[in-house]
Amino acid sequence: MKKFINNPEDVVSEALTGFVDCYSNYYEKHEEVNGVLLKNRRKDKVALVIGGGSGHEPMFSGFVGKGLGDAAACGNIFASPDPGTIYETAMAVENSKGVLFVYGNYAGDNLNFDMAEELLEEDGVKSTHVRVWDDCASAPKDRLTDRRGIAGDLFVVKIAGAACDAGLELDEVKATAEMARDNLRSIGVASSPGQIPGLDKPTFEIADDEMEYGMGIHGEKGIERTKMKTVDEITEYLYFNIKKDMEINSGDEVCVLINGLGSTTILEMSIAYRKLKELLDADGVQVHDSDINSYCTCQEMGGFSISILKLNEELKKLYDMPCYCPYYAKEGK
Amino acid sequence: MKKFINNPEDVVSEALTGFVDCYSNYYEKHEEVNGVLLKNRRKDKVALVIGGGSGHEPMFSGFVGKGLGDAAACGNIFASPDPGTIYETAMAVENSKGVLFVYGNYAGDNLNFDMAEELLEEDGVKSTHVRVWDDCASAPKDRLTDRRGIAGDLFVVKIAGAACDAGLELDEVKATAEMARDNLRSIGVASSPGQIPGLDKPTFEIADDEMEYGMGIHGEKGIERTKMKTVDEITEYLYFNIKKDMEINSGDEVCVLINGLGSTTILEMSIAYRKLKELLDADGVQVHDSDINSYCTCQEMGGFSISILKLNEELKKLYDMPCYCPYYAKEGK
Amino acid sequence: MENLNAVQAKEMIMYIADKIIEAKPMLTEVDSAIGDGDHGIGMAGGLTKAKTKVEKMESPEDVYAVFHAAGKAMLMSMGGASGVIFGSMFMAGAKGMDPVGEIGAEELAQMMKRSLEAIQERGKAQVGDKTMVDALSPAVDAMEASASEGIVPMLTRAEAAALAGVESTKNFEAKFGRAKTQGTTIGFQDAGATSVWIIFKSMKEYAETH
Amino acid sequence: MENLNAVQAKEMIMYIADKIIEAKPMLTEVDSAIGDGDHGIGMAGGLTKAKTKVEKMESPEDVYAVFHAAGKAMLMSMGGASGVIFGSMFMAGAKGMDPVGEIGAEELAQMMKRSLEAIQERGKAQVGDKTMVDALSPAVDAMEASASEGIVPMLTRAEAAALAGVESTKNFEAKFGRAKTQGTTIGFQDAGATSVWIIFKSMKEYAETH
Ligand SMILES: Nc1ncnc2c1ncn2[C@@H]1O[C@H](COP(=O)(O)OP(=O)(O)O)[C@@H](O)[C@H]1O
Ligand SMILES: Nc1ncnc2c1ncn2[C@@H]1O[C@H](COP(=O)(O)OP(=O)(O)O)[C@@H](O)[C@H]1O
Ligand SMILES: [Mg+2]
Ligand SMILES: [Mg+2]
Ligand SMILES: [Mg+2]
Ligand SMILES: [Mg+2]
Repeated sequence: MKKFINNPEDVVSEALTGFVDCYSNYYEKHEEVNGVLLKNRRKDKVALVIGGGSGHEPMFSGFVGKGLGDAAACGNIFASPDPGTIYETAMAVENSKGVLFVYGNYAGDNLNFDMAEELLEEDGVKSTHVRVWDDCASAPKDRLTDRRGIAGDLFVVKIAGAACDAGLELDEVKATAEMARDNLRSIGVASSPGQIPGLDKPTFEIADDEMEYGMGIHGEKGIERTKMKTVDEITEYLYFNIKKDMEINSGDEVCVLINGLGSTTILEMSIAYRKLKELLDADGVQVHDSDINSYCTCQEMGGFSISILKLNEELKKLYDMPCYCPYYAKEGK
Repeated sequence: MKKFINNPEDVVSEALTGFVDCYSNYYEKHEEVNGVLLKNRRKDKVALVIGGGSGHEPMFSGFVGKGLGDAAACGNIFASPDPGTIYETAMAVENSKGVLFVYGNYAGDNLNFDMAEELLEEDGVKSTHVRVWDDCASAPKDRLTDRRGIAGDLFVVKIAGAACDAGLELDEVKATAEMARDNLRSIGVASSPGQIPGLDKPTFEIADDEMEYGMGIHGEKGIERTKMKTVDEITEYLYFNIKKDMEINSGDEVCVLINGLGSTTILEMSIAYRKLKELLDADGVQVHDSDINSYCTCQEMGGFSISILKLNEELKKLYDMPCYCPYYAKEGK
Repeated sequence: MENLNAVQAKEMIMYIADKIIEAKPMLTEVDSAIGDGDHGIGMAGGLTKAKTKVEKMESPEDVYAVFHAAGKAMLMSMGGASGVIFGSMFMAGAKGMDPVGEIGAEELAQMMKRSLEAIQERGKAQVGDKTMVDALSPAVDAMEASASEGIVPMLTRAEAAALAGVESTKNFEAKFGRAKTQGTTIGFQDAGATSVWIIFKSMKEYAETH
Repeated sequence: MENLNAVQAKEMIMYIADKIIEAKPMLTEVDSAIGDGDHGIGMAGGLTKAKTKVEKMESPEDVYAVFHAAGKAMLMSMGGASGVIFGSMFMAGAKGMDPVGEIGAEELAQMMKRSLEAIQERGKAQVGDKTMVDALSPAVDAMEASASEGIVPMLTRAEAAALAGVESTKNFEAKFGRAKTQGTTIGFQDAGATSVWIIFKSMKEYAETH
């Protein structure tokens, strides 16, 4: 795999510099650590700090924005940021109303964010966290907290960001973000691997005519490897698995994200959406809003995931609040 | 190459259906042809109709929106839409203030859009066009009109959309869009091919350690094939070629787009941006706004292009007007 | 056949359509070698539309209207460069003509000549640019030169000229078409020229048997 | 060596750092076989920071402060799970202790025991989960059992126990770590456990010669 890089060891720091340069109208880089900070942020609210390993762009740094994250703490490729990075990033944006961390539920992230929270506590800064575990293929339902966070992160960031903007207190923002997390399921399919810059092995191996359901965004083993199917069959299977995990009833309103893992095209994902919409229609489920995009990638991995967020009154109100960043903008309703 | 499709022949129509379903808050499909129409569009202005072959998503259908295109006429993959599709799409959105077509300068598109203009003329509907030929690698400077349109299309659509929104007359909108086109240059580099759904050959072949400067977005031959270089070297070469073609002086203000061709990551393109910014800084050129995204793709082709739009007072004013569509939103200044 | 009447024109179009649809795999192969491989699909699709269109004309009374309808159906459905080019091949020469119940060899030749002119006007291709013009242009020349001999002899010569034109494309480097290959195109025949030859061959075959 | 004073603690950390940096390619290879291959880079990076940090402590007077500073430097720079885990190995047991100029074998053993507890509290790994705990836990047991014999014999036993722990990881299936491989991990040793062994080996070597 050819990569457009200089020295593999400099990838993350050079990319962050370039990213923040490019969006200097919106962002600035933390002077000491790999943190992306929103420039003109509101100062009278709970600070929302997101983050995790790099390599999934635009997740997480690309979801810093108005009504979204106030800052993102960025680790090396596929590795959690260290507690120092998280701590400094949070300190740079906190406004004495506390800090909510939203991140994907991975062992490394949990350890490092927990440690950062302890450091903040020592400084008298209130903080708490919501771990996203939307990938319902990554562990059985009775081991929810073993599940991984994937593209559904975005919905939790959106809702948490809106809750912060609405002026809610830290515990309320946390409760709301958890409500979003608990009403959310994702599952994906992979057809080809991504590659970490500087490593010569792809994240996994797969035959030319095969695909794998439920694979994680770092190449973690999925639930079933099979011959390549039609996108209609795949979509049906993915939707079926989400429904098996979360009750979706006629009359429910949902938000939907079809997320590309890197090299899968909007053209292909649009065909998947077409089928998903047919299935949702048949179930009497109403789509409130939806997106087709590559928001949470695994380098140039092939494949996509479906995320479904079930709305209630409160979530809907927050979802409908406007937000803006260069990669994700909602006008509000 | 594995594709997430059903029947290859149905790709474009199924994808368009899904795309419009997904963004049904914004779009509707033309009842008869492959046209994407903006739902709540202003009725008191020149209609901006964009289009071309499919397979470059989100270009063109994804740039229908407020302050952008009123509609997009979509062809088959990498093939111009037919005159009927263009004509019907234009008729669906025109408001008796005339129609401006903006599209990439390719033989097939030119033939079909011209034909559609003749049909509109027969019906008494005024129309004209701006062909985008931003790819300065595709022909020498003395054969400007032989050059191809690539990612720079977006800037012309942005400016033309703003000019329409500003209430300009058809000939003024055309002149403004041409001004944008003439102040715009792009050039790209490719490292791996894309693949058309249903075909078993990739769009081109390239060795594992090679890249090609100036390759077109359908795999058209570029200007130089070489061993893989560092992204800093590549960026320098690309910028150098743009400067060779268009005067860029100290004090100039520009807008920049680093456009991914499909599978190249935001991480990699951010590193390229970092270098480009250094070069622009060294030349005393000021970046007014910039983006890193995959706006004009060639299926899962690897590589990226740099587009530079040189601003003047008028272009800047129009660029700074707000626009919104699910793939490209600017808040306005 | 001495003259071509409107009903025969309709049948001739339908016959051409069947032959192009039959040749779809072959045209795909030819376009795949140096182009993007979609020419067979495009032509077969366009002529299917043309056939459906003229089939609906129950008892047509204007020869030109039949050709025009067929060409327009192609033009309005095919897309790509070839949609306009091959649509024009049937449509452009028939456009704006006064209705007539039948035409002779001379009129048929003149119609094709006008189409060729329109195609070159729109597409800017010259003989030697490795396009369908390399087959159509000599075919039109042959028609003009032999129109006095009658429709069947004229179409026989036109077909032969088109075929020679197809052969000639092997000597040229491609200048048009969206997905140019990386290497040379010399040694390969042009897909569009091949279609032109099949069209003339079909016209001749129809004329011979009616 | 009877006791370990603050200056020696500093030198010991620097010695460990050099040995881990030396072992970087080996650790990379071990992590590549079943993990994502970044363990060598991470450990070498973290211990470089630790070394730089303690190097700056001119004449340190508190043994615990030296270990704490080293661990914190690792913790605050490495990222990933192993940053917290290996940072804690030096830091957690030293945290909150009253300053002392030197410590004996018993104190060293107790410090490592507290670190192990913190690591297991944070990381939730048990012996048999194929992590660094499989090397650290038996090493701590060995230290406790032999602390009365003095620092060098204690560290000699601890190193042996850690090495046996590394061997044991070959029998287990991995349960932690982000980039689990597709196949089985049985037959392969754990990267983190390997680092633990190198750390004890280095501690012993330093103690032997000072
Ligand atoms: N400008 C032109 N003038 C005449 N014929 C052309 C021109 N451009 C293309 N053609 C013909 O069209 C053929 C290709 O048709 P097709 O494969 O259907 O379209 P595309 O090139 O868009 O894939 C070429 O073989 C050539 O004969
Ligand atoms: N929860 C845990 N408890 C103890 N050790 C762990 C834990 N998770 C990982 N490790 C150790 O960390 C090592 C991997 O380190 P490293 O490769 O640097 O990090 P990563 O797994 O994030 O790539 C594993 O070999 C294991 O020994
Ligand atoms: Mg790792
Ligand atoms: Mg084509
Ligand atoms: Mg073709
Ligand atoms: Mg590792």
